[in-house]
This record gives sequence, structure tokens and C-alpha cells, in this order.
Amino acid sequence: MLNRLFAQVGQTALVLFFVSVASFVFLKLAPGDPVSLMLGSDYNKDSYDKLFTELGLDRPWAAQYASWLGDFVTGDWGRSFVSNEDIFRLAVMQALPVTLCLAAYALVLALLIGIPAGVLSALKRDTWMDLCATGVAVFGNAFPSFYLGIVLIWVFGVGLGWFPTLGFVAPWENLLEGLWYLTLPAITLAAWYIGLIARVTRASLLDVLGHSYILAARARGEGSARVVWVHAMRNVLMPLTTTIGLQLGGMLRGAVMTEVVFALPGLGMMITAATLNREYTVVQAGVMLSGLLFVIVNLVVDQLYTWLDPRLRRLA
Amino acid sequence: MSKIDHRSLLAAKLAKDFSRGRRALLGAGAAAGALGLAGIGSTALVSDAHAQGQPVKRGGTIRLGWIDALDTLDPHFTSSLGSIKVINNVFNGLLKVTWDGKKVGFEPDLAEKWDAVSDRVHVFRLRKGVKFHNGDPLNAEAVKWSVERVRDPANKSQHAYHFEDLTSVDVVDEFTVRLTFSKPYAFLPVALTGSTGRAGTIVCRSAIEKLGRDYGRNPVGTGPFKFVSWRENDSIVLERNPDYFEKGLPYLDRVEIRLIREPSSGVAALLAGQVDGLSLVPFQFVPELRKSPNIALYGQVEGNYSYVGMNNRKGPFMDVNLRRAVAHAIDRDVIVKQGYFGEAIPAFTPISPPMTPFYDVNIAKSSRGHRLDLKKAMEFRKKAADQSEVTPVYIVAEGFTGSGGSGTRISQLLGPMLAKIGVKPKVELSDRAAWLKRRNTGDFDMFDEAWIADLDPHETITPEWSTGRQWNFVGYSNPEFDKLVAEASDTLDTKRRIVLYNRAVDVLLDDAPLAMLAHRKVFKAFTRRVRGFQYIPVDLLNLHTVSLG
Amino acid sequence: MDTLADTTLLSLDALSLARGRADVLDNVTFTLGRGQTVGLIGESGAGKSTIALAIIGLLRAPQVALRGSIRFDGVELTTLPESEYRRLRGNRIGLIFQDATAALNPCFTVGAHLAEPLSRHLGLQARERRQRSIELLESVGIGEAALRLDAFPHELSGGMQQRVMIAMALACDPQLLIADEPTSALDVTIQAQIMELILERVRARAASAIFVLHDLALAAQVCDRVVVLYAGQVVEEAPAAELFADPRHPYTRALRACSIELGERDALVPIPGAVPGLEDLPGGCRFAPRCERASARCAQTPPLVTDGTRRIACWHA
Amino acid sequence: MSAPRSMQVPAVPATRSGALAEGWSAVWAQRSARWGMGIVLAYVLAALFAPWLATHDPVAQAVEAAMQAPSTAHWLGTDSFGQDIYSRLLYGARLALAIGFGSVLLGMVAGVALGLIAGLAGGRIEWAIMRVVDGLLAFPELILAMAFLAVLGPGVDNLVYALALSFVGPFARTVRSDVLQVRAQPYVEAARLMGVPMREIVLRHVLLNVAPGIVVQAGIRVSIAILLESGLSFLGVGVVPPTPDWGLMIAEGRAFITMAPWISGIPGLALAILLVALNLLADGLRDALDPRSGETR
Repeated sequence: MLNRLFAQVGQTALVLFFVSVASFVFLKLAPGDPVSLMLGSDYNKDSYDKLFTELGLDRPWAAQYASWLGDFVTGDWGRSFVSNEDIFRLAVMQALPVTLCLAAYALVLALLIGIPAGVLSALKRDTWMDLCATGVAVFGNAFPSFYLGIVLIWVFGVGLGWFPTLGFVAPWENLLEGLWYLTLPAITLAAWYIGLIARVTRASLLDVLGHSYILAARARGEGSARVVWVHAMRNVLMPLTTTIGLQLGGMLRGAVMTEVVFALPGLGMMITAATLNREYTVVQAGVMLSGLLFVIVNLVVDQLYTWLDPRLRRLA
Repeated sequence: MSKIDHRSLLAAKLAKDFSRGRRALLGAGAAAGALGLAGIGSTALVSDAHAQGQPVKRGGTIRLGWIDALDTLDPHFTSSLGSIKVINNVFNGLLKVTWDGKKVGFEPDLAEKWDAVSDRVHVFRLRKGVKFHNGDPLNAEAVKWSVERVRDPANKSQHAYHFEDLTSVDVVDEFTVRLTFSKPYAFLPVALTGSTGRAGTIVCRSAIEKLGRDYGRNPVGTGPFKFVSWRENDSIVLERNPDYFEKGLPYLDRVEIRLIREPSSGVAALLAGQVDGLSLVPFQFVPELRKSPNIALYGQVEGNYSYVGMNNRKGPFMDVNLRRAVAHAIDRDVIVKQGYFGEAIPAFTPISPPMTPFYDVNIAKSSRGHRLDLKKAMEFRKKAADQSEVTPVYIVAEGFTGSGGSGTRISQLLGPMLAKIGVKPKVELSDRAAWLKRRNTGDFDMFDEAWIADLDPHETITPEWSTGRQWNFVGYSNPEFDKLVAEASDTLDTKRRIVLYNRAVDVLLDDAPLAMLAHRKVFKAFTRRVRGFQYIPVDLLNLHTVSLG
Repeated sequence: MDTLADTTLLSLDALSLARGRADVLDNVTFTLGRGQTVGLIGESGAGKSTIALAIIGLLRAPQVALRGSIRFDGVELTTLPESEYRRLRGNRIGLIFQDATAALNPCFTVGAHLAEPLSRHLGLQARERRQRSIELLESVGIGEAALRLDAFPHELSGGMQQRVMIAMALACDPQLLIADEPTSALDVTIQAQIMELILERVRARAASAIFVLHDLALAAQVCDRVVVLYAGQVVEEAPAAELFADPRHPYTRALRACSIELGERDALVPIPGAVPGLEDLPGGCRFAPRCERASARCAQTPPLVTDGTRRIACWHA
Repeated sequence: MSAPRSMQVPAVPATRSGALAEGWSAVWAQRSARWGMGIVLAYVLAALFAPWLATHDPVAQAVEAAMQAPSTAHWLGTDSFGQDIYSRLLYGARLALAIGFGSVLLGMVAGVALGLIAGLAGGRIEWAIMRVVDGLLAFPELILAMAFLAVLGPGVDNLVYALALSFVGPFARTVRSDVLQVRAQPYVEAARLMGVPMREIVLRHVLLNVAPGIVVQAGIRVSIAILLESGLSFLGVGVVPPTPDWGLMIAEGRAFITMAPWISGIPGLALAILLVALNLLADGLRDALDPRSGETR
């Protein structure tokens, strides 16, 4: 057990190492550097060279990477070139919670809407209700999040004035307001998952409902609601968890766009801005963090899956 | 050229500006002449809203959407107007820029009195009792340290060139400081305030020595607002400085600046009432905001010009005739209408309207400068060495026009225009970092950009087009032009300067390392509950007179 | 009539069931007395399981087209509201499925399965439920019952799972137990045990039972009466012993000839052809295409003729 | 409530080998997949015949006709440059489909190759390849594409490479696990014992057997590719204007969302409908070719 854990940790570390090297090389190969950006229209060679040297960007790539790695593993994530902000603070204390809140809220929304929609369309298979629910699911999968976000902002933020259009209020400081502020972004991010979850739920539920144990439950006098929501859904949860788990790591993809559109200072925004600024230290920290999230999510899903499916549990 | 000339020039200028300030307070004609170069009271210019007799509501938090990017809040090292707009609320300079609706003026800010002892020696008497936000006193030492910080080559401030002719900064007494220059320096008021004050802003020594590079993230100044926090990609918060030297100001308790990357989200937030104002409005959104009755737009043609730069060092545009052909093939009315949604005027020369008296209000009727003339363009094109179709590399970066990036609109509009003279640009899009790198290293045939927030012909053409200067990205070199602008910058007589600059501009535009495009308006937008905003056409957003209705 | 109602627990009268274009059941009639066991025999697709599901009310309108009547203990089931029907299922009528592995929800423990009917129909509290569940498991021969309650189905052997199914079906002391091929998914060695167990439990409670089987010999052993079905129709019905000793319908004979246990090895004769598709059934006698004695008369549907204790539907009987 | 499934649902051909032909008819048998296929086909035709269907040059500007609502002259209106949106939409379909299918195809080829090598070679090679693949998967797709584009510079071809790169990981992983599954099948073992060369086994058994899974996977990825492409163009690191591209059109039109909603709305809708159709088609493909996989990939 412990061996397995160590192997897992080792493998994760290796993957993350690979990821950091790749992002470093990418950003170094890309034309442009943070110094040109910092100087902008006030560019002059002297200031440029001075800043370039000061930031250590004149050293050989290998040296730059090595010193970054050395610091990183000892817990010093360095400072942003442009903002001089402590990267650990920026990434872990500031950006990560935003993205996690957004993702969690979006996931809850997606489950709350996606599962009933999927169940409805499975139970009312081939009726207009199925068509509507499938339609919602399919369209949720189809709108680019940046466009959906902008439309939501204009309709529900500007037009109807129901929700704030941008900004982040920490839900751990003020839960209601935090959720209120995050609602439109969460819907934007959730749209894709609503579709996904509805479709998986529908397909899995249809499959599960065909099993004899459902018939058997009804033969014991169980009511339809209980049969569907307890007996069947308990089994639908397994494929659902797998799917969500696989896609959750990719939630950052949607988060990038959502965070840009709604001006949320999350990980996606941080990495996007840093990529455009060629701040390899920030990008590496961000990508490592998202890689780590990816790995953690997978581990959690594995655990969850074992917990959900008794057949995978080992007899003690 | 003489001492007298110099002094009278400055005297006249200051007296006029100051008297206007006074007039607002004391009534017309109050001792304008008597003031002369002598001291100015520490009374503030009163804002329009209050002058109109409306009751001012104190307190409250203003929320502003900041669309333009910020780099650092250290005034001596910032390159971003997005930062400058914040810095101007946290810091003060020796002088400040004002605007009376017609022309730009310079007024003492931290200085209470400014004496030009000679055309090379300037003495500033400081206000007494001014304190930095951390409690440090503002005195002559602080000013000296601050100016030398900019000038010190070791610091490599990108604004050091403003003080390249400064020979010494001396502390006369605790509240008097003397600047000595190696030659007459007509540009001084602009140097101290121009680029909206990057060189002449007074910073806090002890804070910088304590914080080092972090000072840019934790600025300590003397201004109406104290810096509170800056959350990367999220927000900057300022709060009222109760000890601000302009008594009774500022009115607001708190300023919350939301950093917004996506401009359409910023505009939506303004319309939804989520923010009270926007630091900048890209042209695309101006029609939308003009329609809204709840929004007040502030924007006029400012000290700027947009242009197409053409590489003189390599590629097809080494050929002056091809450059001239391009300069005459551009329909600036289309650029204004389509590129800037009508919120600009065609630029014939780099001298923009706020640069009175250098700007020729009748320029359109003259024959000077770049203007659409296809016949002329074709003639130049025929003289060009390369008669086949030319495909210059045109570098562009994404972004809304007027929001930091120059965007891709101009390149799209130029395509069909240049096609008429057999020039088919190959547009290469990249992100801003790569674009800047290519521009700075001359890796392009053409690009478009704008020089913005300029107050004087000197800063709008000299470092940009003189041989070997830092912003001469196209590698333009003409000794005649160099000579003319050098002479102009050492000249104090305005009439003479006008002549010199006109000649310099004519030389420049005939060589056409650039093709003129437009002088653009720069917009700020507020909801109607924001009162007392004083618009200054150098992209400033000063909040000390602002209150919430 | 009263006496009939007293002695008859269940009666199917001219029950027809169609799903879409498929006539799954056609005019099925038989009765089951109290304390009696009846076997339903036939090949796959004959409609045996459908009858079981129809009786327990899991195949009803509008899902399927149902005609005729099902009376259980004097109550007409075909028109019974769903909520009342629900009170019968698992309570007064128990159903044992063919494949216990499939019929047990993999996500629920044995205890959870057993607790369901106990709480739903009997309203027992947690403590009582547990007590009763242990008793039930013990009654079907599962040792260490208390431990097994927390086991998941996949942790049990096939035989054990079937015992759990039986315990569940018997949980509320049903008046009628329907066992749908309860042993066909099990090892031969266990089949007999399970069958024995069911019979023993049924008899112990003086309940009635319907066994759905495909093995005539087995039916003859465990049932009082046997109903032979072919393509959704009853072709022959008789007391078990009589039917086995003297099958009259050609199909029953053929079935008997297939039976391994009692028939001699060389007498094992497969039935030629296959059960017709339910969507295009032949007119007249449905077995005729496979029947060695088929004649011109068989083009007409033979009536189910009562002959003493037996009924048969064949022109040649 | 439903009864046993086998009675309701027409049996799906379960044989995996040679399933492509059967799969096709199975796809066609599903109503929603038919719709999807029909719509995708319509887009493909529109893209192919764009020069004949278009009413205007897609990059012709008309200053006097900027930001006009749909009319008889401009069926879907004009954008802020006075370019005809209908014509741009048609040419944009070309680009979207080319980029969507092109990048998936490229990513598929690379990913399948890596997956096959890893699955067949085993040992250190497999381990090394899979760690690289894990690394690729750990990158958020959009960030990976952005970084890659930063290196190569924007443009349609580079966009295809960048998107393809982000698809290598998923394909490689799927194929490898399929290969491992197939390898464990007795008939592959039998073939190996009979001395059939590995290459032939790969081609005949493995590739044929993993094909349906790959096709299904590819079907799902195409819509993701198009979605990502429009996102990159929106961020300004994708296609170079004035190239008619839906993402660019939406990005440009977002400034006029209340004054001229058609500028961003029409390309947005066109994009959404295409993605819906692609999703329906992909669902159909999955049901037909790979019924057991469910949505769990």
C-alpha cells in the first residue's frame, strides 16, 4: 500500500517535472520577454538591459531553469517579474481558491441541473420532454464559454440586473454574496458540464433501468421514485463519477475563458496573463498546480469510485 | 533666447495659468499681474461641480473598472498609462497639469513657488507641512533624492532622459530646492509633468529603501489617496488621505479599482451599475455608451497621433518613394470613421490640437502634412524602385483599439487602401510580448501604433524620430531633422520654436518614415452619480475632486 | 361461488397481452388454489416469465396492452390502482428471480435489500428489521446471518445469493410466491437444495406458489399442477403426475422427450425448428409448423378442451 | 418504467471487428444521429461551395454599409467593417471544419502511433511514453495551445498543430488501454503462438479492434477542437484577421452586442448548431461502434 503510494508520488513528481520543463521551453522559445512588456512604449536599450540582467534573464536557459527548480522544490516559488508578487502567494493563496470556488460551484450547478435533466429524458424517453432535456444538454455543450459568458452578462447582468457581472467576493467571507457574484461565471462554466452530465445520466440510467435488480426492486413493492432515485441512481453514480472525474481536470480549460470574461483572478486568468507576459516562473507554478490538481482529482475519483462501487472494494 | 525672454515667457505662462485658477476662486482679474513669479497660495483649484454651487456629498466608495494594463505603481519606472492614472491619485509632482477646456497649463503642486533665477537655474519653494503617507516629511531633501533617483544612470529609469541636461540638484534650505541645467531648458515644466509626471513625481525615500522593488506594489506618496492593496488580476484599493494638503479634499473615502482584462465586460459592468466609472473606453463601445442616459462620457482629442511606421533599415520601405506612396494612399476619413468610430480627427502632422500654440488649427486647409491624394501616391509609386507587387510584413497585436493594444482594425482597413498602389501587406498577428519584441528589434516592415499623452512637440517627435533615439524603431535618420529638433529644444522663444518644429515636421513627413493616421479622443466614462470629475486631456483620471451624488 | 373464492387464490381468465405488434400472451386461463403449487412450462419465449410479471403487475397498461382478468384473493388486479398494487408486491405476492446475481443491486448490502420490504410493508423499525432479517437469513439456511447482513451481493456465492432472494421474497409472508426459474442459474448440486428450500418454506407457510420452469421433470416433482405454454398460449394443463405420465399434446410429449433426468438417454429427441417470432405467428395451431402430427385441420385454432382434470388444445388429442 | 432492455431496444451489433460498415448503418438507424449527420453534411457542402453560395467577397469592406442589420442586400447583415456576414459565415465554415477535422486527424495519427507503440512495446518504452502522455494531459488544453502558438506565431496551420498537440494525449491513452485489452484476448495470443509476425497481428487484430474506439473518440474531439479554436481566436492568438473565422467574428462583434447583436450572434449560433450536430453524430457513432464504452472515456 505504502509502496504503491510512493510509486504514485514518484510518478506524479516525474510528470510534473516534465510539465515544468515543457512549459519553460515553450515560453523561452516564444518570441518576446517580460522586460519588453514592462517597458512597453518607454522602451530603451539601457533600461531593458538593466532589467533583463536584474531579473536574471541573461543567464543560460539551463541555469535559469535549474535555479528555478532548486528554489521551487525548497518552497521558494520566486517572484513575478512584472508584478514582483510572491508567486506562491499569488498562485496558491489568491488564484487557486478562486478557481476552486468557481469549479465547485459550477460542478454543483451542473449536477443539480444535469442529473434531473438526464433522468427526465431517460424516463420520458422519446417524448418531447426527452427532446427538450436533450436539447438543453446538447446546446450546453455547444456554446463557446466566452460567448455564453458575454451573453449572460448582457442579459442577466445589464439587461435584467439580477446578477453582478464581474468580480469576486470570497465565499468564505460572505457566503451569499460570494455565491451571488459567482453565479453567472458558474453557469457559464457549468453549461458544458450540464450537457455532459445529462447525457451520461440519460445513457447510464437507460442502461441501469434495464437490469433485473430494478425489476426486482419494483417486484418488492418499491415506488417508482425510490426505484429511480435510490436503486437506479446509486448505480448511475459510478459511470457518472468516472466521466466527471476525467473531465474535471479539464475544467481549467473552461475556467480560463470564464475567468477572463468575468474578470475573476483565478488560476486560468493567472496562467493566461503570465503566458502572454512570458513569465515562465508564474506559468510553471500555475501549470504545476493545475497538473497537481489533475492528479489529485484523479486520486479522489479513484477513491470515490471504489467507495461507490462495492465490487471494487477489497475484503479486509 | 535671453534671460529676460525666458523669464517673461515662464512668467506670462504661469501668471495666466495661475490667475485662471485664482479667478475661479476669487473672481475675475484678481491681482493676476501682481502675482508674477511670486508665490501662489496653497488654495486648490475648485472643481466645476462645486463651482456650480451644488452641495458636495462627502464619503463613499467609488468603484472603477480599469481596462488598461498596469505594470508598477512606482512612478519612476512605470511605462503604462493605466498605472499613471492610479499613481496620480497617490503621488504629487512639483508641478501638475491642468486644463481649462481650451488649453493645457502647468501649476505648482508640491511646490508653492517656482522662480526661474536664470534660463538654466530654477528654484522651487515647497509647501510646508506636507507628509508622505508613512509620516515622513516632504522637504527639499526628499525632492533632491527623488529627482536624482530618476537621473542616476545606475537606476536606468526609462524617464532619465528628461533630466539629461540637469547638472545638479541642491538643497537650499529645508523647503527650497534648486535645479541647475547645463543649457536653457524650455521643456522643464513638461519634463516635470510630461508623460504625465513620470520624471517629476516625488517618491518616498525611506519606503523605497525599505521595500526595494516592492515599492511598485506598495507605493507611498503624498497624494489625496493612500494605497491600501493590490490583488493581482483583481483589484487595487486606495483610501482617503486625511492629511492631504489641499484642505477638505478628497471627498471620497475609498477607491476600488477593478482590473478587467475583457473590455466588453467592463462596459457591461458600467451599464449594469457595478462600477461607477471606466478608466478607458475603447472606441467600439463609445456609441453604445453615448446612447445611455445614465453615463457621462469625458473625451476629447488628446495630445497623441497614431501612425503607420515603416522600416527604413530593411525591406521594401527603404525606398522613400514607396513610403511616400503609402503616406498619400491612406484615406484618413475612413480610418477615423471605421478605425476609431468617428471619435478622432485626421492627423496631417504629429502636432496634435492640445499643443497650443504649435498646432495649426487651419492645417486641413493648408497643403502641409500627409493627406489622401491617390494621384500623388501613384506618382510616387511609379518612382519606386520595385514596380512589382510589394508584400511588406505588417505586425499586429490583438486588443481593442485604444486599450493598450493597437488592435487589428487599422491593419484591416489599410489592406484595401494599399492594395490600390500595389502594396499588399502580409499581416502577422502575435501576442503583445512578441509584438513588442519585434518592434523593438526592428523585425518588421510596417506596424501601426500611437504616441499618446504628449504635451509638447518636443516629446512628441524628438525621441521618436531623431537618429538613434530610443523610440525610433524604424531606424529613420535625417541630419536636417535632427538639427532642427535639437535647436528647437534649446530655444525658449515660442514663435521661433513654432517655425523650427514646422520645418522639422515637414522634413519628417516628406521622408515619410511614418504615415500619419489620426489624433484620437481618449475617453473616460462615469455614471451620473459621479460628480466633480475634472477632465485633463492627457489621459488622467484624478479623483481628489470627485464625489458621489 | 363463495367456496370457489375461498379455495381459489389466483385466477387468470382469458389473459392476453400485447406489446406493440407482438402478441406475447393469448387467452391464458388457469387457476391456482390456496396452498397449491402450479408449474408453468415451456420454451424460452413461451410467455412464462411474462405471466409472472403480469401477475405481479410489472407489465401493465399503458406499457403493454392487457386484456382479460387476473383475480388475486377476490380482487381484480388488472384495474387495481398502482398504489394499491404496490402494497401487494413483495408483501402478499413474492417474486423470486431467475438470476439472483442480476436481481440483487450490486450497490446495496444484503441487509439493505432485506430491510426494504420489512420497512415498507411491515413498518418495522431498524432494530426489529435487523432481528427479522437475521431470522429470515437463518430460515433460508444462511449461517452467520448477522455477518452476512453487511455483505454485498458480489461477496456471496450464487447459491447464497439465491437464498437471499428467497429470504427477500418470503420476508412478508406472502400468500403467493412466484419463482421464475429459481435454480437455472445455479450449479446442479445446489439446484436441488434451493428447490427443496423453496418448497419447504412454501409448505411451512401454507402459501401458494407458481414455478416458472422449462424442465418438465422438475415441474412434475415439485408442482401440484402443470400448465404447458407454447408461443403465449396454454396448450395443455393437468395435474403434474398425470401430465408427466401421459402427456397428450404433441408439444408436451416433445418436451418430455427432451427431459434428461427421467427419460432414457437414447430417447432424447430434440424438437425440430424454433419458437415462432411473436410478431408474425402462424394462424391456427401455433405449434403446427414443428409438429410431426400436423394436418390440414391444424390451420384452424384448436380450442382448449376440458377433459376431467385436464385441459388440452390439440385437434389430435 | 421500463421492462428488460432486451425486449425494447433493437440489438446493437456487438462484433467489433469489421464493425465499421455495420456501424455506419447503425449510426444511420438513429434519428438524432441522422439529424446530426445531415447538418454536418450541410455545413460541409456550404464550406465546399462557399465561392458559389457567397453573395459577397468575404473580406470586401464597405464603409458606407457598416453594421447593417440583415436585409435583402446583406442577408445576415454586415459587421463593423461593412463585410457581409453571410459570406464570411460560409468561408468561416471552411476554416472551422478544416481546423476541427485537420487537428483531430493529426492528433489522432500521432496519438494512435504513440499508443500503439506504448501498448505493444511495453516495458521502459511504454513507461516513458505514458509519462510524456500524462504530462501532456496535465496541461490545460487551452494553455498548451496558447504556449505552442506563442512559439510558432498565430496562423491557421500553426493553430492546427497546436490543437493537434493537445489531442495526442487522450488518443494515446485510449489506444494504449485498448491495445492492452486486445492483447489479452485469446485469439491474439493464439496468433502469436502460431508465429504470426507482430506487425501483422497489430494490423489485423489490434488496429481493427481499436478502430471503433478511436473513431468515436475522434468524433467527440472534433467539436472540442472547433470550440478551442474559436476560443484562441477570441483571445487574439488564433487566426489572423480579416480571415473569415467564427471565433474572430464573435470577438469582433462582442463590442456591439446591444447595438448590432447579429454581428456576434450569427456566428455564435452557426458555431453552436455545428457543435450540436457534431455531438449528435458523435453520440450516434459511440452507440453504434462502441456500445460498451458508455460515456466513460
